[in-house]
Amino acid sequence: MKASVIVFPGSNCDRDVAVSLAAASGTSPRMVWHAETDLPKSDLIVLPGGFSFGDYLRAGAMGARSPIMRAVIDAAHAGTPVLGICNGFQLLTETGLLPGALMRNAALKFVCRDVFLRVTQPDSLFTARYVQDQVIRVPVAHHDGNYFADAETVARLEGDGCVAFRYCDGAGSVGGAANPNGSINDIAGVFDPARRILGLMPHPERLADPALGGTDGQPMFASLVECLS
Amino acid sequence: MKARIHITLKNGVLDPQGKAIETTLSHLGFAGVGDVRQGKYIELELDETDREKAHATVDAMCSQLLANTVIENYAIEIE
Amino acid sequence: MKARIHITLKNGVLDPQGKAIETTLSHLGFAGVGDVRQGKYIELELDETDREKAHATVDAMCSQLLANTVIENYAIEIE
Amino acid sequence: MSANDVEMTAELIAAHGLSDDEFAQIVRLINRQPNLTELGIFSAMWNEHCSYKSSRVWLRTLPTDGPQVVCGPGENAGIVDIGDGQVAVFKMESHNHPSFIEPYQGAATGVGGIMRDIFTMGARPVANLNALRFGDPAHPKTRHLVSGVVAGIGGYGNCIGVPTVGGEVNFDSGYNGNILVNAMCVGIADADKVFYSAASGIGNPVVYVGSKTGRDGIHGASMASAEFDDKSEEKRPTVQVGDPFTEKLLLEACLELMAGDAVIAIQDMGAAGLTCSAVEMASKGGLGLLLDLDKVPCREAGMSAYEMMLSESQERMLMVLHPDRTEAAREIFARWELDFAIIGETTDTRRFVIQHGGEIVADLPVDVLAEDAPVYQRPWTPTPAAPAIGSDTIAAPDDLAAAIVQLVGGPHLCSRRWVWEQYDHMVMGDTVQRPGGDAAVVRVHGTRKGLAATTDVTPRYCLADPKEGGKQAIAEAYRNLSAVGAKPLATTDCLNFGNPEKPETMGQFVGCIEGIGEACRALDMPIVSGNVSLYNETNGIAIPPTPAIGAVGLIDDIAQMTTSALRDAGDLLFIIGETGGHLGQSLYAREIANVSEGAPPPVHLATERRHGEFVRAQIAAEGVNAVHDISDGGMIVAAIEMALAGGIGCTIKLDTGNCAPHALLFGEDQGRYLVTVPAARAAHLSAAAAEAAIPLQQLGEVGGSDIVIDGITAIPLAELAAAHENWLPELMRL
Ligand SMILES: Nc1ncnc2c1ncn2[C@@H]1O[C@H](COP(=O)(O)OP(=O)(O)O)[C@@H](O)[C@H]1O
Ligand SMILES: [Mg+2]
Repeated sequence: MKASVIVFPGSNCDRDVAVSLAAASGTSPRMVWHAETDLPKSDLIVLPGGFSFGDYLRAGAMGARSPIMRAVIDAAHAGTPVLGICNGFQLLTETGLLPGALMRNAALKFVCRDVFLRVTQPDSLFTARYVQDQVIRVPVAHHDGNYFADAETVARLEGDGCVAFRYCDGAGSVGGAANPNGSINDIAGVFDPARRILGLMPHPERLADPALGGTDGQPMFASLVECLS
Repeated sequence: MKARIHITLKNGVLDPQGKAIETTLSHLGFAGVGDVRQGKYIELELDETDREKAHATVDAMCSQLLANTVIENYAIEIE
Repeated sequence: MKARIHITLKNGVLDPQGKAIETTLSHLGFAGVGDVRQGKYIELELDETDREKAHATVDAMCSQLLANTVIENYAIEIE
Repeated sequence: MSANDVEMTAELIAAHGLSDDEFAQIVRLINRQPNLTELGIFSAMWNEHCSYKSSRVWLRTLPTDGPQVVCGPGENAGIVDIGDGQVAVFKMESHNHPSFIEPYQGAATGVGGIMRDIFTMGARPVANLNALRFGDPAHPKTRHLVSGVVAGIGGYGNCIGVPTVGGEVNFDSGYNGNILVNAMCVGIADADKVFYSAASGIGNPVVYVGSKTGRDGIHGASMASAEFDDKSEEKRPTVQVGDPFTEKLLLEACLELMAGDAVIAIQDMGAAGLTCSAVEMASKGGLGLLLDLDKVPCREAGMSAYEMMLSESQERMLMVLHPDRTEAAREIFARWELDFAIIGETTDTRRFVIQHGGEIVADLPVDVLAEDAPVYQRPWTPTPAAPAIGSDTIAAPDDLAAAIVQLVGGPHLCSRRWVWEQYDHMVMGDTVQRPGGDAAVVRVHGTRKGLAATTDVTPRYCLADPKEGGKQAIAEAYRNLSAVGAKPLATTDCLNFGNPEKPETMGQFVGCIEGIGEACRALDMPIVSGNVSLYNETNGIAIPPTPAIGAVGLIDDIAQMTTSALRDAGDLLFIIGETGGHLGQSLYAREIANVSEGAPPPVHLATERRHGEFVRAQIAAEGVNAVHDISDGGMIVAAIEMALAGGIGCTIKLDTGNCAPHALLFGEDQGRYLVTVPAARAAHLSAAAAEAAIPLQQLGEVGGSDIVIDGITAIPLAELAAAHENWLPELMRL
């Protein structure tokens, strides 16, 4: 699997996700600087976490207008899978590749902790190694992860099976205090209709190594390697 | 010319910051406060002397960058 | 009554957001843009019919909560 | 007469924080009256913050050497060897006054400043810590300050992408008017890629990089050394606003540049910005410097030389480069969209010459600025010895269970989760021990090694007995590192005190330094960097003496790291060390029994060392399941913290032969640890302890969902968890 990780000024989980991709696939991904206009041929494009352009103005707003994003959008439209984690999810909504927007957390504070997710859609190249309604533990670390979309869009996402993960507690019960940011319908990650683009706020790359205290994020990288190699 | 831009959340979009401000104001003892909405206010200088052109330029800036039109409206004043 | 509040950084205070917006606008091809400053814009409704009183109340809200008067100025309009 | 040639009035001199004697000294040394810019430069260089004029004679007494030390105090940060051609670079620094005036930006720029100290030396920052002291939780300002400081630390560290993994938080009315915000950063570099600040060569370009210069924080360094009065909040000096995004670019650009061979010397612009950094580079290199201020990138029009020399705009660096590498360097900074300007050159004159608008606006001897700063042997009176009070004079609680819940669910011992969940403590993918334990541990990227870091000090001990308090701070840091299995390497300090011109305060300072020095020697933890913050005083009331200690240790293989979480039901719980039931200055005495007199627990350094070595040996032998040191709140609090971390209870049997239960439970005797081992391992542990002559006693057993004190009380873990977790969120609720 040849993956390309897009690096923006202010990205800070680019190395972290590259480590997870390399561990899963055996090959280091290419790191592509935001100012490039050409994207090398890639089986997977990853938009990493961090604070592209400081998250100034709005999280992901300025990165979404970086030169490389034209190529990313074109590749996505042509069917190249795209994974956006945290700031990457924000970038995906800012470019319109995914619907909705990520607003300030309802509690207004940055939140960094492990959350539980219920896998709502295991039928995708990202989630094939999970099973329906599996409960996994993955960390979040964000200030603007409060997913919002209008009622019609949410209904469409739900109806088309485009909700990938929902926040839940350790026992799998969705919502309430388990939702760390106020996201509508407790949504933690969404797909495009073809399920070839995934944006999610939690960081699977942060729990994909036993030394870090868990490996529930690892199957996402394993799924990608399996589907894309 | 100077442009002033107001960026506000669309109706129907929940506003966590506005809501938090409202709660805090009531804790601070300010009664009868409602509908608090927080938006952005941007000022900038433009090398342009034609009002119409300036307006069109700023409009393009707003739709391309400054506002997220999925959730936000914007209003422009040119001075 | 409705109050509109503009909160802006004091002169001389660094505005990293404004600076970053300015750079990005120029990358997007908008030439001749300068002095970009980002502030906040807050709207709220008050249960109050007296303009003077409304103004005084909002002023108190600003100094106590809404504005960080160490680095920000604020301006109030009552409608 | 230009604006620079103003008359040196008494007011002007005083406004620059210089005494009449100091001014007279300046005139004598330069043989004339200084002009305004020169006065500003002197005020910056001779100020307490830069010159350490009150503390220097005492700092010299601290141990700074050891086989592990690559670079001790005097550079931007200290450096220790961590093997395999790698070094750890670390330092702690205060940002107290700015954080009181504008908590978010003050704390944020504190974090930005300490990270620059680390990457200036060529190290990539890998961990941030912060030691915070706030006033009484009920004080009207406290909540605002807590929320602003924590948000500011997170706002900066999260954005730049360095994990904030540890620290401490205290509440005490002694900090009502002067909060303390001490930030520590740890970085990692290759031993052969370390950079220093001494300029060398003649005619080499002096290069300015980073953000533009504005009128920020002019007189910040002087403010940091001035006492507060009620008016200082109204004066509202120009506050520096942090720009973490620019710092991230600066970090990446500097490390990219440093991978090559362009850099001769580099120094970040911190307190007193351009002045301090330029003078230090010249002085350390034994050179002169010529600066042309017309070349300095400015954010505002019409800035005077005075303003440029004293501006504390953030995210800036000064470098001396090899002339033939300058263009390549310029390209790197251009790619990162940072300002890059050649603003001067090195000279052989040993003079600091500033040009502005074609005129020479300052011309001063470098050595006078850097080396002839006054050094004071401030008078001091030793702190009267606190009388040791017997535990029998401190009453038992009416309700033991209630007292325990009150302590664990109160401001001093409650969970700090509300704080560290606002910090990204996992970014960089190497945090192998998260906040909440004894020390945080980050893996050295790409290796099996781990760096452990902690910050510690118990100000109430220092207040009662500065020397024992100073020793205890080092001893606790030593224990925290040992408890995770790390070999303590070295120490950084941030010495926060009141007005040193008062002999009592100076006496506290001297006492603490003596204790710190003695402990560092005994425990092989030399001081490699640090910072002094004096004049933490409002309306004549000083903070409690607070010498915050930051320490770093090394774990050879993170597979051997331990945590404090109780693990398996049936594991046996042991206590290492002698329990004498010392209640003087304990949290129990203060919070429950309302007794604030008494001597703090004595620290036996040789014992600390033996116990620490024993604990580390047991961890290395992979025989123990959990370890926690005993500190604030005593043994019962340590046991509860272990139980809460593991989500499993335990039963404790007290041996009340010669001590009352409350003294056994809450006593704060030093040199102690709790450890758990599988039952099958117990005999081995006992034998090892006997052989090493280490006091070891079986205390109880792991299991159940309560904390049971056999025959006395049982408290459900759930109740303790609620009390422990809820206090801070309740305080901070909107
Ligand atoms: N300001 C802070 N930032 C990050 N972590 C903190 C902070 N304050 C406390 N912690 C963490 O909470 C835990 C408990 O702190 P503390 O009670 O000071 O520990 P100890 O008594 O073992 O020194 C530690 O892991 C510490 O790193
Ligand atoms: Mg500690």
